Amino acid sequence: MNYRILYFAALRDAAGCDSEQVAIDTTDARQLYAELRERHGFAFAPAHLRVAVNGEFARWDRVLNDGDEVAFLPPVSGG
Amino acid sequence: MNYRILYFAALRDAAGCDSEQVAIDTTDARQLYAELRERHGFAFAPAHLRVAVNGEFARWDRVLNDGDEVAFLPPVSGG
Amino acid sequence: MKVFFLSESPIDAAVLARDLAHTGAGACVTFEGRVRDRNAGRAVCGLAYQAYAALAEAEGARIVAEAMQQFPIVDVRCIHRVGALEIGDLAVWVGVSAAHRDAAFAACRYLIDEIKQRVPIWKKESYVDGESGWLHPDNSPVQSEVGG
Amino acid sequence: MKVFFLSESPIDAAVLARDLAHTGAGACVTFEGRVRDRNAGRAVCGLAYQAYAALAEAEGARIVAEAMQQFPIVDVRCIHRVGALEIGDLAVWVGVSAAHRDAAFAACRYLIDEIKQRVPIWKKESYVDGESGWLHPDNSPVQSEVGG
Repeated sequence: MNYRILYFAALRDAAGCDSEQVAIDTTDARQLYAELRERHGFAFAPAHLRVAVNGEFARWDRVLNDGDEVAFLPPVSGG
Repeated sequence: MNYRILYFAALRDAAGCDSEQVAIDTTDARQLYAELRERHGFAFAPAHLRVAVNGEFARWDRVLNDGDEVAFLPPVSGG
Repeated sequence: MKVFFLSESPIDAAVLARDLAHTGAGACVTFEGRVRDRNAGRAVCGLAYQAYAALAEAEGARIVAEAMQQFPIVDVRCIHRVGALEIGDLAVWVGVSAAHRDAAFAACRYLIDEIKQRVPIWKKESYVDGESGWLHPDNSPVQSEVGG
Repeated sequence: MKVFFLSESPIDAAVLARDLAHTGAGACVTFEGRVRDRNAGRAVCGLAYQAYAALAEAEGARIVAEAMQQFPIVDVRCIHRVGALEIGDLAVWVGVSAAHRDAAFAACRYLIDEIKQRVPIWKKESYVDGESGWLHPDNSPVQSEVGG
């Protein structure tokens, strides 16, 4: 499967890019994050992140579709 | 005793003036108001008014001095 | 420095708001009260505020001093119109700056509530049907003669 | 009509405030959040906001819709800066108009609280000592690496 991954805040700093295309053999958001975490050395455990798919918040057990735009969101600090 | 009386809102409308000098043989604020109420036909009972003397709030049992500036204040409605 | 003002001319809140900005103030809460076109169903065409100016400014300053003591705030400005106002005109403006928003919200609310209850200012409402009268503190529209 | 905005340029709150004025709205409460020079004792020299723009605007619009449903208010505008800001710059502005002040205060507070908790915007604080980092939702200054 191919996904477009968006990075923000500390994850963007760690990944060194604001987005990337990844090809991975899973439709599971947890497995996708685990792979990216290993690749980029992300500090955040999944419990501290929210998932968004195609511009909407999603649950961690969301089944991903080929071509989805996926973001793992650190705790927000706007305002 | 001579007092300068200030009128506001409904009392000003009833008195037909914003202030007046009165000469009256009392140093008691209640007696002063009773006299003015009779003269101008004020609708307010004393319980609905506050007293101010020389630009500060005062109690109804305030003993007045000759030359005091006295105001009887209807319930406020600013804001 | 004067922090509570009466104004016979239209309120320029932007000027007052600028004075509230301080580098340590992360939060600013403002309240604007404007003349509405209706009061509890009665169509309003305008109103006038009358004030006992000297006492209003002294009581307003006291209320601000209370707020500065009760809440961890940085600065305050309050201004209230007197004279004739039209629908939509700004009648009262209160601004509070503070390090954090809890105090700014609480103090702004305290100030407008106390101003309405305590400052000797009176509102005369004029209705489209031609009637007019001085309001009570509950702000309900004039219905009949003031009771004795 | 758009009621929640992100802005890459300085916020002009006066323009948004004008849109809140309605003849039936007697009360308007606004909240301004500005960049402070200190955060819990650490001297701050500037900050930057990053947003997931599409999701931030969608979530912001949802929060506004919730406020419109929960409180008897007339109109709302919210705007949040993104990009680099300096001390004293306006970072977020929320304005609410309503017939009465109870609803205006409650809705304004609800909006800024929910925006801070839910909208995907991140704040990177830079300190005078040269350190910098992304803040946590509790807004405490950066102390060390983000825990795993």
